[in-house]
Amino acid sequence: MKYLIVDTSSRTLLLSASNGKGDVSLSLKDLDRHGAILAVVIKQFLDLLEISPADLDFLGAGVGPGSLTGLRVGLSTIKGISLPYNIPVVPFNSFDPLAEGICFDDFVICRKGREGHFYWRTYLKKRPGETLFSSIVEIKEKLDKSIVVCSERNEELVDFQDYRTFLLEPSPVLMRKIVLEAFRSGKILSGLDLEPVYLQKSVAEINWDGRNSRKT
Amino acid sequence: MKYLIVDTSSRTLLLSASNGKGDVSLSLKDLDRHGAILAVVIKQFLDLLEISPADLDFLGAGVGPGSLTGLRVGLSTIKGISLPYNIPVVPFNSFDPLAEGICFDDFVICRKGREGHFYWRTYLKKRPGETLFSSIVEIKEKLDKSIVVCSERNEELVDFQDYRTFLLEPSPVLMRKIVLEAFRSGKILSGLDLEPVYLQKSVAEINWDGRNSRKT
Amino acid sequence: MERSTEKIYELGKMNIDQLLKLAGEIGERLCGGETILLYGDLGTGKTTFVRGLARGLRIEERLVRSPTFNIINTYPGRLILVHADLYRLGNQRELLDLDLEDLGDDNTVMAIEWPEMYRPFVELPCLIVKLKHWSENERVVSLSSLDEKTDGLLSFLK
Amino acid sequence: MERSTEKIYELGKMNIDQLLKLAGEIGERLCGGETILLYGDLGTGKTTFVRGLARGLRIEERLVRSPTFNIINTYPGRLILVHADLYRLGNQRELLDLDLEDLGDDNTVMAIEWPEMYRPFVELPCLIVKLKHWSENERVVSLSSLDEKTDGLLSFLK
Amino acid sequence: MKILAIESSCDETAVAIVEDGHVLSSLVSSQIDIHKKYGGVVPEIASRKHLEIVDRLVLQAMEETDLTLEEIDIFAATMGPGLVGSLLIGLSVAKGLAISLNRPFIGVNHLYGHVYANLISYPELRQPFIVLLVSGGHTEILLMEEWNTVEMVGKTRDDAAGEAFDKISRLLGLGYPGGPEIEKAARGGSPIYSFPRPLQEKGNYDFSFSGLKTSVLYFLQRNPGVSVEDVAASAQEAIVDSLVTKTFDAAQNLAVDKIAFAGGVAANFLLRERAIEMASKRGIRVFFPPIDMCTDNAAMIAVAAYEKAKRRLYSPLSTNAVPYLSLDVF
Amino acid sequence: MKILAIESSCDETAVAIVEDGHVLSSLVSSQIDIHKKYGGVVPEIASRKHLEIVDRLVLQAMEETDLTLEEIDIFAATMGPGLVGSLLIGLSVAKGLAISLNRPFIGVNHLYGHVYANLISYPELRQPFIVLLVSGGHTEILLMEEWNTVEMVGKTRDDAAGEAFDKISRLLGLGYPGGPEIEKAARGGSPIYSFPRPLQEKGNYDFSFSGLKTSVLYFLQRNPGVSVEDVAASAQEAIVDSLVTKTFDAAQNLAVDKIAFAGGVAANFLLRERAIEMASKRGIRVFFPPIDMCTDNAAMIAVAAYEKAKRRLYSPLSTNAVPYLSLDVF
Ligand SMILES: Nc1ncnc2c1ncn2[C@@H]1O[C@H](COP(=O)(O)OP(=O)(O)OP(=O)(O)O)[C@@H](O)[C@H]1O
Ligand SMILES: Nc1ncnc2c1ncn2[C@@H]1O[C@H](COP(=O)(O)OP(=O)(O)OP(=O)(O)O)[C@@H](O)[C@H]1O
Ligand SMILES: Nc1ncnc2c1ncn2[C@@H]1O[C@H](COP(=O)(O)OP(=O)(O)O)[C@@H](O)[C@H]1O
Ligand SMILES: Nc1ncnc2c1ncn2[C@@H]1O[C@H](COP(=O)(O)OP(=O)(O)O)[C@@H](O)[C@H]1O
Ligand SMILES: [Mg+2]
Ligand SMILES: [Mg+2]
Ligand SMILES: [Zn+2]
Ligand SMILES: [Zn+2]
Repeated sequence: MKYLIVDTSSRTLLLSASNGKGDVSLSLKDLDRHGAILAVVIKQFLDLLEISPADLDFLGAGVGPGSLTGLRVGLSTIKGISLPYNIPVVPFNSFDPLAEGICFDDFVICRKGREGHFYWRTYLKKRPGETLFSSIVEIKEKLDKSIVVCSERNEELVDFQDYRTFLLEPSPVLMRKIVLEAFRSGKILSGLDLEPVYLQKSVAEINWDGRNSRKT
Repeated sequence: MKYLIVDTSSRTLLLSASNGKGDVSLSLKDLDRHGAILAVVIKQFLDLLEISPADLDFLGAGVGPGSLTGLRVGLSTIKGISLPYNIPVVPFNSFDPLAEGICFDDFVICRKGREGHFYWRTYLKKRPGETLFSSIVEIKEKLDKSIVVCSERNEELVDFQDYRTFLLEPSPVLMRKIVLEAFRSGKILSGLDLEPVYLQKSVAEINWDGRNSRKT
Repeated sequence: MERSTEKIYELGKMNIDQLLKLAGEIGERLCGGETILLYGDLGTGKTTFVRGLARGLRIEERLVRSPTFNIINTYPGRLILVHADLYRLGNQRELLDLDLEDLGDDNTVMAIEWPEMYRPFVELPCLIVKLKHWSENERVVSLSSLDEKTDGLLSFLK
Repeated sequence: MERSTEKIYELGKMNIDQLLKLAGEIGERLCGGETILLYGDLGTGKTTFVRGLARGLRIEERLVRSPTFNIINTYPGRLILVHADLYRLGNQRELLDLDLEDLGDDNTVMAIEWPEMYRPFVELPCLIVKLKHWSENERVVSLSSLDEKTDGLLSFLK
Repeated sequence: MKILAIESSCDETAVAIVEDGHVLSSLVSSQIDIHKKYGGVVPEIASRKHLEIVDRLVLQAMEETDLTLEEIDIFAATMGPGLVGSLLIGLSVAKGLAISLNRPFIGVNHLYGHVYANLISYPELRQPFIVLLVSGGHTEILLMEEWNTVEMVGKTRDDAAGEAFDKISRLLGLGYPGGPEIEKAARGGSPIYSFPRPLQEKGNYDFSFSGLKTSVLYFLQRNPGVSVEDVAASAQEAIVDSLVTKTFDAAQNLAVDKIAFAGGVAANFLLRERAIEMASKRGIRVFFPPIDMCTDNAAMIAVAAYEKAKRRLYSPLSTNAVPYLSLDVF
Repeated sequence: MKILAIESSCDETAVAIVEDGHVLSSLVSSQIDIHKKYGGVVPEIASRKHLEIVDRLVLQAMEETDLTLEEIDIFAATMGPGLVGSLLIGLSVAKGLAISLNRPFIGVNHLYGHVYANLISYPELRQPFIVLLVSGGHTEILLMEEWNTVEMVGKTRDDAAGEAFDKISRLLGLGYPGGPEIEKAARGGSPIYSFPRPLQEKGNYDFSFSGLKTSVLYFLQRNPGVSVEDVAASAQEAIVDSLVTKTFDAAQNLAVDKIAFAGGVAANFLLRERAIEMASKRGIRVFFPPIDMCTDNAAMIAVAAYEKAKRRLYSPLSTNAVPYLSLDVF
């Protein structure tokens, strides 16, 4: 099975690829330049693994939630690679690989969005709930104190000091695992239909409208 | 802290590097050409992280046990990088990063050497024993049935079906962790003194002598 | 942002020369690391004020242009003046992408037009300039220093 | 290696022409995928035997040279003949590095001099050639087929 | 040589295929309708629309030209200036295509794209020539002596000409983008008011449009019932007059006999009219890109990329979006 | 241009620094003593020793030349043919140095190294010339017409000349490597026995040495008490006679008036003597590398690398060890 999977939803770029024999698992943390780096590492590893893109069985792409700019770089690069050969794409929620590495029964994954706001998703008995975007106050109202709060960054856990917390390590290996499972169960779509999880949407518009009325 | 760490002792090449801000964790599994690949990925990631080798605070190198050819590629590349600026090297037993990922109390890590032989090391209450090279028969004589046998490859665990077994995933993140600890406690040496764990030594010589007497 | 000692100076109506002189005096006193937020409607003179700052910083005045389209202009001088205009930014994500904080250091002064969105991220020392239309050639000006350092800049007003 | 049906053919003394003819006959019957292990002391004619195989495989005979130094020579013909000499190899690690198995497929025949070290890795179909010195121009030859396929190669001997 | 280029620096997603400088297809999927209701570009919404549409637009260009992506030799995209979130989409898709098909990638400076748009209609146009680059972010008189370098002869000291159109349009309660809105309104009015044309000293080729903006504001305050059409016509007159006079003066002074226009404002009809008039008076040749090549489009990006491609100047895959890319870098 | 080269293809670890073709330092740390007791090269032990010594040897070369590694412009290493485990050590150290100092890396074909060893003593030597390459693995008459290509004129059909020396030395109960051992023994004896010199037809430039090996074996069996020295002298005579006759015939036939010798066997004194005799007889110039540049060394690798470096032909960092590298690839 030949594939290429990326997740660019956070400050840790994850990449996994295989040529059917060997594979690569890469995580690039805090390099801050997905736009400059992603295409470079994709090309490097396709070359290193001697994969010709036409032979790819599928592509995988994390669709967020997370940094919209990061996601757009990832998704538009994957769209470009997919287009010439119509390579199917497996989209996945970027929290799922993180959840895969957690062994608590009930937990919530949080990832910082705009100031004071988080993307979050609860996993009860390992079953994921809805992915949401809320202010920290709102989240705390809804979260039982018994739940374990998981995040990739210590700075973000600070906001949840009144909970049990757990620091996640994003893993390209777990990402591959969940994408392979999704591919096997046929969860694919055309690159044309790939889009990020838009949760800030309403916020952006409210935000704009607010400013707009202020200006005129 | 700027560093570059590699382990080439197995069929999974591990690399970890940091420029003090961001970092990379790479595992390349079954690409089978450490000799062709290692220098390429080192160069790629030093460039990507914009690390100038002269600025490296230290290098890290897995010294085995494992494939001698693989180790030689890794160690001689590290020697070459270290030499011009006398960059200190942190050597580490290639089993230690593997052990770091295991949560059993008592376990043994096994890695295949020549036909029918394994490198192995027991960890009782997480404390490592001596690293050895023995035939599988010999190993089984010495191992209590209560111990968990851990290895990176399923094919190798097959030889230990009468034990509880555990499949390891070599992790560049755990490798970095143990090397950072070692560096902080001052476990460094000069690149000139870097050498692999030689356990097959006697076997090689016995082997040769046997063939030699057969020929003449 | 910790508001330690906000002090407000209502300066009343000013013509363009007074405004430029005021900005120039402040520009001369800047010592690096300060942020200046410029509030005011279209054409109230935010960019003009920045031109005055530039004068005080010994920056060639002709370099100062409206950053509305570019979002950020940077001018070298006695200190580096980073001139931003967040008018066209739609959301915070875009703002964060600019890495404004990364552009600032001890040798840099930041002047930001349409700074509403940036407010939560601003660090001290920080000076706020508010401009209001009064007549074709006059604007009502108020300054607020949010800390002792920027208040020091305004000592000449007392 | 599973030894299904080892059959041994003691062919006694042979001169070089007979040896080359024998090897040539076998070479003609090879159909790809076979391994031939050549045992025998210095100068017993292992490389010479391979030259005979080459003839049967329609390989230009002049290509066949001692691989003692190179360790592996490869000759193209009706099938590809991979000619190895493990004389200089010190240990199994070095042997494994050669990836001999990777070189072999259905269009390939492997002929290996000094194959002692390779024995544990050899796969069927496999033919063993043993050569012993007898006189300057004669060698004692024995063949063993380890399986039905290579035994078929030797049908002309019966 | 076939080049497929993507332009997504601001509010239009555009894709074009150009063969050896000849446009085979140029598609622009304008997002202006979406932005209109906000009175400006909303970057967040812009990027989102770019991402939704860009690959479908590529497919449409392929269909239109009856080519397959495998027949494309080079993939290009605008790398700046522009909004990061928008630029990144075109850049990333182009890089992805380049990787997938193992072709070179070329990043293009949007401003050089505007300049080279002139080559589409006038492939014979050769350096040296003067360029008046007038767009939302730029108002510059440039001397282009080499294929990849321009020297600045004059520029705006504050607001760009397009910015002036946009801001005045806003003051007049007209829509976005301001240029076409004001042009349309002006047709129904007369330039009976005289707004300032600053920096008129001889030998000064700089512009200033911020005074115009406030002039209009206070004029409107003082004359509440005034005809929007007349004010629009007068403001347009002021802008165009400044642009044309200074550009021709500069050309004459530098003894250059060709002037090419570039950028969104070059679509302005009054500007063209006045330039052509002046050209025949002063014995200077003027070049205008086709109207649809003045505002943002991808054909101009492809044509500019072709200039680089001919010289094998490919860009690394590490090429990033540069929001405030200057004229120093082609 | 200063090149540091590492050679570790077989049993010697060698490091040299060469400036513009001029040898500044050439160190060889022979492992032969270790291998002697095994009667051949033990690859496992060879690689181990290479790894232990290679970087210290680099430091020694730096000390000897009073240079720092930062003053080296290019790092080179033998990439094949040879033993993988040994080759990889020199290659990897050279690549590591190149990475560390951000310099180009060049991989060199060991055999071209032997050929170019002649340029060390004769920088004026220009193509075309004939090369007799005689080493443990090679016995070839080559026509070198271009700097980076050779055409094969003749070659051994079975064992290489060096292999013949080694195997006969073994039959005689002498040590390893066989060449010098036989040469030494031969000095105490006379070539009174005539061993076969096959393929003597005119126009045939191929060699065969496997018959010699068995001839000696059976001769020893038939004559148990015979003088080892006499047999050694006779075998050497047979080998050298074949080599010299055929090489000169080939040169004459191809109308080339220069013959360069290369490879370990070119150190053989009898070969040199006979070649010089024949050269003056036939009006052909002969070139021999210095004795210590005949057997494996790194100076010849650096000199060969210099030929590539002059043409900026650097090697990628992905250059791997190629155990059976042919003459097709410089
Ligand atoms: N007293 C005054 N103070 C400031 N500007 C004045 C004054 N009187 C007249 N002006 C004019 O008003 C204009 C102010 O424009 P400027 O571009 O500086 O405003 P701005 O606040 O930056 O606008 P925008 O919202 O478009 O960025 C200039 O042309 C300036 O000459
Ligand atoms: N009956 C024979 N069979 C094989 N070889 C013979 C015979 N009679 C004479 N010879 C000669 O013996 C020599 C055998 O050498 P060859 O190189 O083939 O042996 P080898 O077993 O490959 O030796 P090595 O151990 O050096 O690889 C050849 O020169 C060949 O001509
Ligand atoms: N017909 C026109 N007359 C005057 N200005 C125009 C006209 N059409 C577009 N513009 C202006 O050009 C600017 C857009 O220029 P363009 O070159 O398309 O974009 P950018 O500046 O984003 O590169 C806007 O400010 C717009 O108002
Ligand atoms: N003086 C000599 N006379 C004849 N042969 C020699 C002499 N010295 C070395 N040799 C032979 O040369 C071969 C080594 O050649 P060399 O070129 O050093 O190595 P390689 O073949 O490994 O490249 C050995 O076979 C050795 O016996
Ligand atoms: Mg302004
Ligand atoms: Mg042989
Ligand atoms: Zn434009
Ligand atoms: Zn050699």
